[in-house]
Amino acid sequence: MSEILRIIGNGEDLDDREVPDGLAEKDLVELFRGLVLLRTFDERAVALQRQGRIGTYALYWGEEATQAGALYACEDGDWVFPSYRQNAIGILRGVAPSTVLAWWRGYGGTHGFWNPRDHRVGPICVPIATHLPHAVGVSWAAKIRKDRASALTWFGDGATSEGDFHEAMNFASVFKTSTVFFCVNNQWAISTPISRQMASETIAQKAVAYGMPGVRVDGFDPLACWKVTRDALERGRDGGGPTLIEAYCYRIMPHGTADDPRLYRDESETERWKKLEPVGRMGSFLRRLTILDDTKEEEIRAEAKETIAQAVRDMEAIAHPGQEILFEHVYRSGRPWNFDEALDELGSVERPAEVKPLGPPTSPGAGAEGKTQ
Amino acid sequence: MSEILRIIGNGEDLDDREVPDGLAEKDLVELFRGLVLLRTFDERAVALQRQGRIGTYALYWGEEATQAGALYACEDGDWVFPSYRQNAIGILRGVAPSTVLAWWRGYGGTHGFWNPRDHRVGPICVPIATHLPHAVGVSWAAKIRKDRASALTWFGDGATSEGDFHEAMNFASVFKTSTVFFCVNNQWAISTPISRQMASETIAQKAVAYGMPGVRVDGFDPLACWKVTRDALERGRDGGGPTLIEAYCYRIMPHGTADDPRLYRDESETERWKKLEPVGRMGSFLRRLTILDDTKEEEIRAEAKETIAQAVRDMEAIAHPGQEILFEHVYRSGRPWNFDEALDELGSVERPAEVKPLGPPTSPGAGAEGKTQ
Amino acid sequence: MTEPSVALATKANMVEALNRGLHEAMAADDRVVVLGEDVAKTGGVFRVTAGLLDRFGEERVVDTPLAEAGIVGTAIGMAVYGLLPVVEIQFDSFVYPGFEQIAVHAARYAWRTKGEVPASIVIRIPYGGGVRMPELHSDSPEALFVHTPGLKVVCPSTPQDARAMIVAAIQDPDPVIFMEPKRIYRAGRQELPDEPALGDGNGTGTKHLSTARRAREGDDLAIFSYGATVPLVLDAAERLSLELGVEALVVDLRTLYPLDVEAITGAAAHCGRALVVHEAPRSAGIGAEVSSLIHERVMLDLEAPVGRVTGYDAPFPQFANEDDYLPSVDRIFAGAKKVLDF
Amino acid sequence: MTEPSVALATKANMVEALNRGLHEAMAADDRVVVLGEDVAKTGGVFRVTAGLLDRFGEERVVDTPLAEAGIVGTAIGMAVYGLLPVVEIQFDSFVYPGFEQIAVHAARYAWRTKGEVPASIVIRIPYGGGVRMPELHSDSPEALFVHTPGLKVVCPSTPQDARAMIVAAIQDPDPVIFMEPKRIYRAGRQELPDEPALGDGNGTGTKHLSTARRAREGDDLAIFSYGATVPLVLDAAERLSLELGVEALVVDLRTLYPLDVEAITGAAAHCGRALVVHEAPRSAGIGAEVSSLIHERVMLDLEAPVGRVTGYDAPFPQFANEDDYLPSVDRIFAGAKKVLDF
Ligand SMILES: Cc1ncc(C[n+]2csc(CCOP(=O)(O)OP(=O)(O)O)c2C)c(N)n1
Ligand SMILES: Cc1ncc(C[n+]2csc(CCOP(=O)(O)OP(=O)(O)O)c2C)c(N)n1
Ligand SMILES: [Mg+2]
Ligand SMILES: [Mg+2]
Repeated sequence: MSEILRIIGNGEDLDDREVPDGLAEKDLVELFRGLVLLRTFDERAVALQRQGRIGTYALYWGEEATQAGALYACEDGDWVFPSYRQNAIGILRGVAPSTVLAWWRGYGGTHGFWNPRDHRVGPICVPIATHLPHAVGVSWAAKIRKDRASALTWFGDGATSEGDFHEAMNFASVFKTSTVFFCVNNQWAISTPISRQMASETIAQKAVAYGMPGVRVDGFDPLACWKVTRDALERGRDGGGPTLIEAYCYRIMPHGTADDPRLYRDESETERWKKLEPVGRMGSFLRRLTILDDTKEEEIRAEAKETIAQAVRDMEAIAHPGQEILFEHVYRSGRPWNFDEALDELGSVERPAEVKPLGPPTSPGAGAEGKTQ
Repeated sequence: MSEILRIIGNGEDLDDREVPDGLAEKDLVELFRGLVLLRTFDERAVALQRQGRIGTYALYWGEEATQAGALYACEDGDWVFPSYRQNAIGILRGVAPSTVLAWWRGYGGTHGFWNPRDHRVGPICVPIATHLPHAVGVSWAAKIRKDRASALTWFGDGATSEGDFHEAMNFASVFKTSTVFFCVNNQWAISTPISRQMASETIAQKAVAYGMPGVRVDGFDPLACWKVTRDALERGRDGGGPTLIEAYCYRIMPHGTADDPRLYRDESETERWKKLEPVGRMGSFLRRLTILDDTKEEEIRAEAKETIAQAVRDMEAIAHPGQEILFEHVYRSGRPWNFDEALDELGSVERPAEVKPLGPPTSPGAGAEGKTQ
Repeated sequence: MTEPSVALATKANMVEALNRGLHEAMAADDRVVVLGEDVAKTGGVFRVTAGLLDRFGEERVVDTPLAEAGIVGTAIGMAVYGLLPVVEIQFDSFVYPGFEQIAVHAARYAWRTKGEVPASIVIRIPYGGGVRMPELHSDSPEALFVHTPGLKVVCPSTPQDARAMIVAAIQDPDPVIFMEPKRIYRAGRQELPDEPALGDGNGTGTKHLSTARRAREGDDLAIFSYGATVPLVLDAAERLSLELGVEALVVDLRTLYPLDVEAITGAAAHCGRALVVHEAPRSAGIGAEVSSLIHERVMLDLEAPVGRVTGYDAPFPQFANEDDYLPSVDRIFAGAKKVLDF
Repeated sequence: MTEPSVALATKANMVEALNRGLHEAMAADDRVVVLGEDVAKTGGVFRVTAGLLDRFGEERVVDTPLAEAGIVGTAIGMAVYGLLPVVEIQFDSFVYPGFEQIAVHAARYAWRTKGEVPASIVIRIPYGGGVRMPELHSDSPEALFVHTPGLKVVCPSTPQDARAMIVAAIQDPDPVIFMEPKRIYRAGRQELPDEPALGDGNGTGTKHLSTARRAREGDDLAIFSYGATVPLVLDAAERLSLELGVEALVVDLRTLYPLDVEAITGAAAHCGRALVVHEAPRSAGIGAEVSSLIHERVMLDLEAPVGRVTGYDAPFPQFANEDDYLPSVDRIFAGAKKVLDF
């Protein structure tokens, strides 16, 4: 159980393994493209946050393999449920990157949200572990309807401590739903190390409690992430029930843009892990396979850069939402009477000056330094 | 892991094993006395319920070994936290049996509740699994205070599905508290069989998720229950952290006095399990050891009967609590002003006729047939 | 496919009426599924889901593991996929472990998805005291949900309404907290019409979930209530009439969020005196909201402040004293008198 | 044992004041322990618990696993054993998974143990909007706790009160929900007296948790509020004075349960007009309770119905629109005018 699947080496002491069956050259390039796009989004988002153009941001730099690798294993009809850490995963499924940026800019409604059914991508989930039962419910419903769809959900090592993790795992195992529980074990939950989060040696072994397979994989290895996810989805589709995947890696970056990890951990350890980060590693691997060269990589990076640059322009072209947005889409069946009264009240007073995402709040206090999602 | 510890045979195909070290003859008799007292209480409570002298009652007939056996392994300073199913456990620790009966009669305040610190017995816990974190907190606090006390808590197979079970197990394992999680796997949660509750083969294996030992024991065998609990407490006191015990048995009786198991299970299976019930089994065992004979057993039973008979008299001597009880003991620091106003309001209207526990509610509706705790 | 006998009875008590509504909703739309603890094999501890398993099969009528957050959470996921789950919470207090899923997801899924994917679930909660149960089987948590934006909160007080409202709640795209007054589950029987309709024949569809009902006409005092206290209020109204010659207008609120503000202020203004009655604790309860709404809108029409007769701000007592805790006809009568004597 | 620099500053903002109170309470009584997510090593995401780990050690200042029910539940167990745990909930909405433990145990332990073993815990909840955070970091759930019998619910609006109230809450034997208005955590500084005392020097001990504070004197309109909206109300009061010559009496409620009914009705009766302001949703909120209390008790002294300026019955918006959601000085001013013009 504690064997960690790794396919891509590091060009030094870790050997490369065979590319798994089912991945053609085209797929490898496509997967790399996904990694680069996610990376580009993330780096740009951090810059935007620094410039005050979006709010506090939960970066995922280094975790792209757990996201793009796993997603690439999904069929189009499979559903995915991200946490805040996989906030941009939708852009690999057709969600406009500008929508995700707008979400971080504090926009709601049609600007910052999407219709999950359009892309089978759940909304960004902020409260830890609460989206896990949704993934179970979706795959359970698909099973009831005799549809082929599975569901995959990402969450962190910290999330395994929540009751919702346990209840979701248990429901999935009892009803043998085709659900993949993809735990990104980056070994930190804000300032809390995994040793303070749990006493079990691995996260994968938590699957034993549910009579469910639990597998470990190198979370910085996109191909390994692809492989374990593909296997889990196949098993699920064949009626084999859910799987818990532990993607072992490290949170190379701060928890969020307001966090300073030097306060609570040894950053030389971080440097060690950083060498294994997935984008460079996959790039080198593809070079070793001569699937990639400078030109090709440059092209992929430029494309990603332009996509995200356009997304930033799109985001910034969105007018600051009006106050009516407060009352939109709350009820599908129609607006209750008090919403109209509330809008009247709002309309009768001068609107607070339009605020920049990180502009000073108009409140008297200001300056709480929240560090979290 | 799936080996079930059994010490007492059945006088037929199951052999007796050696009495575990640490139990002298006197202890065996004492333990038997506890079993008989619990059994006597339970049978009497069912009769009282039938006569309308107490309300709906959660009987535990057959589960006495899990209660008296485990408790006998505790030191006096150890805390225990029962669920509704172990409602009478306190009577083996000094709680007045009349208090427990009064609880079932619907009395609160000084009549139906006790001070947990007097006997290190938590209150009867009704919401499933919610008392588990309390046991962890108590043993954690003892550890912080460098006290010797451990905590033991009982719960059912159904309780393992709740998030609180998971969170409590995790906290205990992380903080290495001396906590014994005693799961009475009677294979039913009201009408829900264990196969619908979980997909794991055993409950004990759930301990793997927490890097905690998990052991299985015959839940109808008082000596085996004693032994695993004693071992767990010793390990805990030595800094070895918590243990999960799965006491494998069967809910021989209905879930509660309002439940009819024939609606959902095969009662011939029940009959099979009934042969293994602990009180008769322990009695026969002691006879085989020639520690018990008819006279001795008669004496023990008569003593128990008188204790409970006296408890019934005591309970019935309690005057129906006055309406001021509503506002007593809610706040330790004093009564808020609105309590006095509320009492004034109450005092100004005629009091509803004193009601028998199961007398017709004075409400217009009546007759909901709740079956549960 | 056998219809259970309970659904064939023309005259039905509230349990039977709810059961009939569930049968109808499940028969009409195969996206409707029912899940909860002990709802399938035994038909629920109160028998509200009786016969559904036999008729609709175990994929659509599911005994779940014992985990309320898991039940509500997976139901939300099912709704996201396109099903219409109906969840049973076994007893009131046991909804608390599901509170996070309700507040952060059920209530916000439509809002979070541009209105495209509401969490179309119904959460049925048998609630309230009066049936002699042990601790934590008698809470009235409806105000918690009223204070949680994004939910509808409803509560029938008659078999007819119960049947019409459960069908409407299931068909409603929004999440509905469906409070069931367990104390009057078997209080009395009513003829059930062929088509689900509200007691006063008011419209259909979402109307079923937004209008109050006048349960008694009168000009002297408006009394607002819902659920299990409605019959008590009606009794008190009779006594007011007999003993004081006061005719109370009784409004069964039926929908607690959004409140039927016109029915409320209309009745209060008409009578000039008003009283709110519920068994939940007083502070920040529905009574406070109704009282505030009335004062804010029609204070000048009032001859006295709006009164409140409610449960107390103390834990629901052990059951030997529950009749002390619950608003009784006497307390309602006294509360009415206080408003009248002002 | 080193005192952190933050606690040495004489003038303190609310974060520093709370920090100082925690230091004092922990130093005074070794039964006090602090637990929560990221409270130890980093001193909490808002730094309220800074320096406690270094000074009191990791047995008493504990970074816990990420599980709010587990945190509250184990804290209750610790209290049963005799400790005085102070729990930090990282952000408002994350208290919901702990709701069951709070409602069924924290609130009922004293009652369930003949008053002998109250769940002596303090649950600190940084709450409310205005700091530009993502979804579910801006809720104001205080009314849920006010409606849950057996709890005390308090909320300071100044550094002095924050420091006095946290010490009093820890010393209070009953469970206290301690709402911290994160928006004004760093709003301004106040001198902290040597001994913790409330801003108006009101008594000690439980008094600290049951009295409101007059934050401004006036005769024309009583405005009630708490937490982050108090400074806004004071601003609006200045504007009322300047622009309309109206002098508002501002009452900082401070304790939300039990409410200081005399301070409330006294101020309302004195002015004849009243307004309640909070940022939590309106329906069944604290505003409804305050409004009802006033009307019930002193309606005849009123010249207008009590007004409410509150957050809306909609999910707290994404932060670009939070200033639309939050009561602003303009909205409070307009709400006051409406009451004055009635
Ligand atoms: C229910 C809940 N509690 C607390 C938080 C605050 N919080 C946000 S992220 C985080 C740590 C999560 O750690 P982990 O699950 O390991 O995921 P990671 O951030 O490492 O991806 C915490 C405590 C939250 N969002 N939800
Ligand atoms: C949180 C909660 N949900 C539901 C219930 C209703 N209920 C009471 S007992 C029970 C079954 C418990 O089964 P198990 O844990 O196996 O214990 P047993 O009754 O067999 O001792 C249920 C669902 C409850 N008491 N608390
Ligand atoms: Mg992590
Ligand atoms: Mg059981």
